[in-house]
Amino acid sequence: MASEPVSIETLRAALHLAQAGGFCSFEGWVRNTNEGRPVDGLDYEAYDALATKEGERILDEAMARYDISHAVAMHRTGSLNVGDVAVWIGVSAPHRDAAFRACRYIIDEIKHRVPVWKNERYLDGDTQWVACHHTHRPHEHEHDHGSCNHNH
Amino acid sequence: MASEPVSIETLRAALHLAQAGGFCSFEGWVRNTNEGRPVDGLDYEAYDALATKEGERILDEAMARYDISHAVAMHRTGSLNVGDVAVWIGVSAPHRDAAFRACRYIIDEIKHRVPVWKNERYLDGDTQWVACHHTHRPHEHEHDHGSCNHNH
Amino acid sequence: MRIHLEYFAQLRELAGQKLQIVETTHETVGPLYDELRETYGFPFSPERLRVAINGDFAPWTQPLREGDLVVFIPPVTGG
Amino acid sequence: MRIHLEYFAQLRELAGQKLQIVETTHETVGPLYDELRETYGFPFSPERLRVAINGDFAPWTQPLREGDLVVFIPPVTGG
Repeated sequence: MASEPVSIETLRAALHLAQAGGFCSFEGWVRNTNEGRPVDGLDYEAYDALATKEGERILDEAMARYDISHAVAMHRTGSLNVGDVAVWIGVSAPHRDAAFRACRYIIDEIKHRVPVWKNERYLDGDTQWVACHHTHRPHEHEHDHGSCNHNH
Repeated sequence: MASEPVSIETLRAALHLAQAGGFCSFEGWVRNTNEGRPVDGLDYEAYDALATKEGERILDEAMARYDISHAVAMHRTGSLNVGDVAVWIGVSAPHRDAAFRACRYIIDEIKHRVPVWKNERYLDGDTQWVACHHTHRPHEHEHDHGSCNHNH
Repeated sequence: MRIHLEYFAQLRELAGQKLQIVETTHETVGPLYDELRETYGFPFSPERLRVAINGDFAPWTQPLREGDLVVFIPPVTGG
Repeated sequence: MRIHLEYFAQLRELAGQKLQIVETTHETVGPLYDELRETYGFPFSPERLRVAINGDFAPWTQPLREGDLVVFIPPVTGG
């Protein structure tokens, strides 16, 4: 959990191991619209201690499930603008298949389990806590944490 | 096709669009071993004109197949050392699923279709043209280009 | 017993405070949440929440103890 | 007719040259490759190669024309 921007080079450095032949990364960027409403930016609030603990558990699970060399994740808190990096995941592995799968696993689990909340600022001045992710999980690790019922 | 290292920041910049909420990248790094032999580095030779053309076709296919904002690919030629970036793929998209799938599609197609050849330098002084990728393709876009029979 | 509460996001705004100490006789967090929900108008039914006690996720049936730090966790929206 | 050849990777090393001009009467690249394979000891059967004519992939059955640039493409190993 980071309350200020973190350099991607710094995050990548820990993954750059000599036995790693593939590196997959995912970045979540603040988009300029959500459900058709123009977005000015957003504020992330986190339960820092538990978010860090749950994030580490997810990384440990990824290391156990996939043949990877190392995995790193960073999630921002605080005020972000359109284009800012909200979340960064990086995975290095001997082979690319494991790197892709583990990276996808980590971002999916973060979005469903880590206690972070997004308050969107709209261009019209309104703000709103995002009610729920509108994602389905069509993946091999599909399971429902029961934390999010789609109510709209 | 790049005969010298390219800054990842430069490659990323073109993908950083305001409607893009997800960014997936893949990097191929030179590993320190291959099939158990310690590797010192490798030399990539390419049929540049056709590699560029085929690479552009692959990016066009990815744009047509997936709901993505933009895709960029870079492949090195020349002499690389362990840890160097041999190939870089970046895809930005409104949502992460398309970014992951398109990125995976592009690297898989590059490895099977783009005329680039890898000559490995081993620590014992020997060199060898890598005979064939030892990859299977367990993906939704599975198809065989017939260019590679596993002969060992 | 005295229970410490920490609120986040929408619950923090509706409760109008970040930290709160309540005196309660409830033995588990379930009825405690129902009472707070009534007081502050929290929109979430308990099925949509997770609960953390003393810094880690806990079942709703975990017995409350003097001095516990309880956090009700609304649907997460990180990433 | 005169055909231009460009070699890459292992084929370049075995042919001992990067560019070559050959005079041939073969009408397609198939028999031309068989002849070159015999000459230089190329290890690849034609099924393992692709062929490019004048800068793009082409079928093995494409008729050869005076001045064509032909490249035999060994199994690729990029990435």
